[in-house]
Amino acid sequence: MKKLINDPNAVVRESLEGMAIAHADLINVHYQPHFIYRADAPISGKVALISGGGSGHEPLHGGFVGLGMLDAACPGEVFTSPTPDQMLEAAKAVHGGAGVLNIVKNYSGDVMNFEMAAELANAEGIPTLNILIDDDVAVKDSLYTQGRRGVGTTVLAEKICGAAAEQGYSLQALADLCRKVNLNGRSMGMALTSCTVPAKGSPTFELGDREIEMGIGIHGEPGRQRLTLQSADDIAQRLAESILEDPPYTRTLREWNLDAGDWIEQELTNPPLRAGDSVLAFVNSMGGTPLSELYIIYRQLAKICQQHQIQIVRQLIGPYITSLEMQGCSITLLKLDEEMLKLWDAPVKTPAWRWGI
Amino acid sequence: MKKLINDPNAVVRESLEGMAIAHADLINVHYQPHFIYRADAPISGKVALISGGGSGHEPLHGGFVGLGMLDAACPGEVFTSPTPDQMLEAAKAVHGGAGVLNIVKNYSGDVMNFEMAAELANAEGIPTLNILIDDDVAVKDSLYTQGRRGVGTTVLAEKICGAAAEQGYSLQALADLCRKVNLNGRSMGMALTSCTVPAKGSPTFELGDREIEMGIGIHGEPGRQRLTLQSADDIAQRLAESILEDPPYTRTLREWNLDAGDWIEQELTNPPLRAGDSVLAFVNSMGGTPLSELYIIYRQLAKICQQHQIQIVRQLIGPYITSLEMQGCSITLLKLDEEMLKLWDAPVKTPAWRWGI
Amino acid sequence: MITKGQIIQGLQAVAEAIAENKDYLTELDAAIGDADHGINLDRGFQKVLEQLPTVADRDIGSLFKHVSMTLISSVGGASGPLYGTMFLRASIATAGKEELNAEAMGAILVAFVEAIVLRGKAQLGDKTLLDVLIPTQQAYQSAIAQGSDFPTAWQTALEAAKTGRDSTIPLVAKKGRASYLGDRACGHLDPGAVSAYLILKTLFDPNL
Amino acid sequence: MITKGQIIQGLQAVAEAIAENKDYLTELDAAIGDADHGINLDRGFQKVLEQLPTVADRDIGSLFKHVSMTLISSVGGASGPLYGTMFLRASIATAGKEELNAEAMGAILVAFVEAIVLRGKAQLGDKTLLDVLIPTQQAYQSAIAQGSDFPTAWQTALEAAKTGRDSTIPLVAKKGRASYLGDRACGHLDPGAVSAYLILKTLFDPNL
Ligand SMILES: Nc1ncnc2c1ncn2[C@@H]1O[C@H](COP(=O)(O)OP(=O)(O)O)[C@@H](O)[C@H]1O
Ligand SMILES: Nc1ncnc2c1ncn2[C@@H]1O[C@H](COP(=O)(O)OP(=O)(O)O)[C@@H](O)[C@H]1O
Ligand SMILES: [Mg+2]
Ligand SMILES: [Mg+2]
Ligand SMILES: [Mg+2]
Ligand SMILES: [Mg+2]
Repeated sequence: MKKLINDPNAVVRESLEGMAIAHADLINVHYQPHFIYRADAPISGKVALISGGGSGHEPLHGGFVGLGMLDAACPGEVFTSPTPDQMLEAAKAVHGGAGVLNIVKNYSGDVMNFEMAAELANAEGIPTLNILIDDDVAVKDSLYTQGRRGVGTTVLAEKICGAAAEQGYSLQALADLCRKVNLNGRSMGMALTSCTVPAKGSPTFELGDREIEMGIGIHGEPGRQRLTLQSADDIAQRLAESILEDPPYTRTLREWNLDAGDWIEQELTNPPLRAGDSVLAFVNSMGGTPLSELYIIYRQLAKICQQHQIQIVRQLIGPYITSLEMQGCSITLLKLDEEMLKLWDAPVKTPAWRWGI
Repeated sequence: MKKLINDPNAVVRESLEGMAIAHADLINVHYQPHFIYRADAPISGKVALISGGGSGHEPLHGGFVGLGMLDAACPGEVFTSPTPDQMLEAAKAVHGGAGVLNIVKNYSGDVMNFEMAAELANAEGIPTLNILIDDDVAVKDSLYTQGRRGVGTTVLAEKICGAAAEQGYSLQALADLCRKVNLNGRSMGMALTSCTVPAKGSPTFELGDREIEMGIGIHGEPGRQRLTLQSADDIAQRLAESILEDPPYTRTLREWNLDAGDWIEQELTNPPLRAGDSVLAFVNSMGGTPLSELYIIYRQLAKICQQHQIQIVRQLIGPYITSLEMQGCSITLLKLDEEMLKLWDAPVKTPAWRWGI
Repeated sequence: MITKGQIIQGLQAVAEAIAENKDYLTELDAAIGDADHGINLDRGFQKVLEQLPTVADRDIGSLFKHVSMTLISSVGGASGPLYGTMFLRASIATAGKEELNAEAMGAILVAFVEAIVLRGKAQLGDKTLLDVLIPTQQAYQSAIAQGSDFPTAWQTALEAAKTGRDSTIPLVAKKGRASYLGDRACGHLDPGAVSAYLILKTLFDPNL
Repeated sequence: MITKGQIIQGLQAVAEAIAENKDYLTELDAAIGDADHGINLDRGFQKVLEQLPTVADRDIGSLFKHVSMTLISSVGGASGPLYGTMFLRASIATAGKEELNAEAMGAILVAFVEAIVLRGKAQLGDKTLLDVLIPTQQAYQSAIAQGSDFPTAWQTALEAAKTGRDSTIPLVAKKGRASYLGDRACGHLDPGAVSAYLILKTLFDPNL
């Protein structure tokens, strides 16, 4: 294993220390439990937006803490969900009196830890809701699996909901918006190479010189299918068509109900993409794939969207939700309405993302 | 070779096509000869800032075309300097009547091609100056080598001079500023892995499982020295101390003289860094190294700067000047004065870099 | 009868066993998950080991509560809330106890199963640690019902646990990360099932 | 005497020879440079080959001018301006000529050397293509001065070119990318020297 690290078990901590020194104007870092929070938190009267998950996906989530995005991010060990005490302490640090929304990627570990955290926070009098992101079309059914994983749409939800929180959305309105973003976002990813978890020291899986994994998540895990290497155009086409041709997706999700003080189950359905829709197209690097290759993918994606009469009105291209140094990419298409579009364009100022200010 | 590409020989072209579609609001792309230029060019009365070099360093230079940075970028083949006709045509497209400044990285190919381009442009009545960036302290002498290579300081010079051009600097003033940035910037880089030029199809060099290259450039070439793998802290220390302890560096550089209509040679010296100096600290990924590792490097860099009583007043951390998918990093320290600091903070809006607007 | 002292020794032995099997559990997770199960559990049980002296004078319920809190706040991933909730529920079942008789042991096994159903929404056959816990609980219960003494019943239960562990090999996973692999998960042991068997066997060893 | 027809055949042969040696030249550049020398030259000489029919009726000076412009605008890197300038200077030395006699050949070799000194600021021993060009020019000049006929002088010159090429092996590079390697460049042929020998040998073949 060759990495720019010191102790494989201190990677998360030392990386946080680096962030804290580099971005002292924007963020603070709390250690044990670990969380990153806005330097100006708590902001009185604003709903606090929190997210988190395993480390190794940088800049997600810590790089997105700041004005117009997250109030706090809770990093677990590499590819390991954070623990409930992190989310609870983060909530206490950033709660400005208007409640807390947790954006949670749908992985069993994340869901369980964030559910425990929400139970604890609500019990301590901090009104807390969790919204799940489950946008990965590689997972076809929800009955015989953990349900779709949360991937690229998470980034977009953090940006859009972050802007809404900044503009004064109530807790319930913010949760509704976040759910809407999730129901309109779809992603699909692939890997050219595996990646190496520092504490393990060797690649998670082995791929031959002419093999690729289609339908991967973001934890260096193998995908749904192993294929022989294809051209960028063919890969873009496979990814894009999995998304464009994805039928309505129905599943049952748990959300906390503030009145009932308990979890309720809701059946929710993603509407399919249709000709005439306006989308945000997001081409993401898994970490080790250079920007130039993402543009080759984007080029083909734009063609395919045009063929399907899907209009790309905004784009995001780069490494935003990664799996360490893995080579590969994912595509996310988020169907936009006026509300989401306006919030997307709103100013943001975080360590990894800044515009309009 | 596993890459997200179609034809290894069409990588540059197809990547440009993707950029053109993605960023039609900011840039246009001209093909044959290839150059990327601001959608609102030429801007009357503004000095046009042009840069270029081999491809494979993305986002440099094409990702930096736009308000507050470059007017045009000329991409060569992967790791191959562009040809003079590219720079000449780009100059014609963006010249707003106030002259053209070319920012040139000091590689023999880049220097020769940009010198030919400047001769041609001046002959066609476009007042054109070239400023060289030669900031790589890995190269010790200039007498027995091509002189120091142009690396990380290039990014900073493009940002700072781009802001100055936007604010109305004259051609000569802009050239003077760019020379000042170069004389105050120092860089040093290292590689954990090699990278693969698409047209070649196999890695440029082979590194053992516990070997690293110190003192590399940005073209996937081997470095000055091969060492056994070290901790991030030791690597950061080696890189930082090469910069901090670099003595005054004197060499002769050629610049075009508008009055003489010919090249003149100038002896120039980089002042060393001293206790009390304020710097911009730039930790750059060579492409395949994840952000989390850059922060571990930054953490140690900040400590070392503090020990040397060097104050970091601005930072830049991420993949800005890369070597395809190479893993590794470089450190650049740029000594800032008030002028550079103000220009650094000015608004920028390009495909890869945006703030303040 | 298992005494509090045996439980403390059992917890130490679990921490050792997990440390010894850290790489093995992680490799199992690499095959159908994300290569961290051994690392996760080791982080948690080392913390447990470290803090054991500070709680050694408490009753078994308090001990389990402490183990639960330590696991919940240090393991993370799926296994943190799962093992954490298992010990939390077991701590309620053993509140105030200084030793475990056959009945208390039965209550612990029921608590373990309930914890995973509640927290993980898993069922038998989903290729999770539940495929160890349910057969263990059932075998134990029927052995006791048939009049076995505690050591014999526990021996029977552990055999069922081992069979349960191995039963995960051919299964398609329906919960956790392995569920994303579909058929590709078949032919592999579930890492959680392996750690569950290891923990049961090591923690409640009447011969300690 | 080399006729215009032979030069055209020579240019075709150069394009073929570079194509054949593309990977070899690139591998040489991988060792002490950036792994593109063969790719660069091949891109340029394929362009030259493609456009040859459109300029086949011109004089040698115009032919060389065209080759120069094509190389300059399609090769890039260091070799683009270097070979481009070599042919540009050679085109001035051969303006209007339909064939090359011994004297014209001498002028071309001088032009080649001057081009590299001017454009590349290189000297003999810097481990560049100049280490081929200078010995070639000198050997040719003294052979002619000593009364050799053109084919014999050219044969002598080519032997010097080959020796010049191989002389780059032990050298530390002082120009180009290889100069950054310091001692590590020793023991490797300079890719530019190899391509220069190949081009000289192939382009001016009196036996064509
Ligand atoms: N929803 C669930 N219900 C029951 N067990 C689960 C569930 N999800 C995961 N598991 C168990 O957790 C184990 C994986 O744990 P671990 O690797 O530590 O967590 P993660 O999957 O978050 O990386 C699986 O082998 C499985 O036995
Ligand atoms: N300044 C120079 N003067 C003379 N020859 C040079 C100079 N710089 C480079 N060369 C020659 O160019 C060759 C490399 O060409 P090439 O690989 O095509 O360009 P690049 O180095 O830009 O990748 C070297 O082997 C050397 O012979
Ligand atoms: Mg995990
Ligand atoms: Mg090159
Ligand atoms: Mg795991
Ligand atoms: Mg080269």
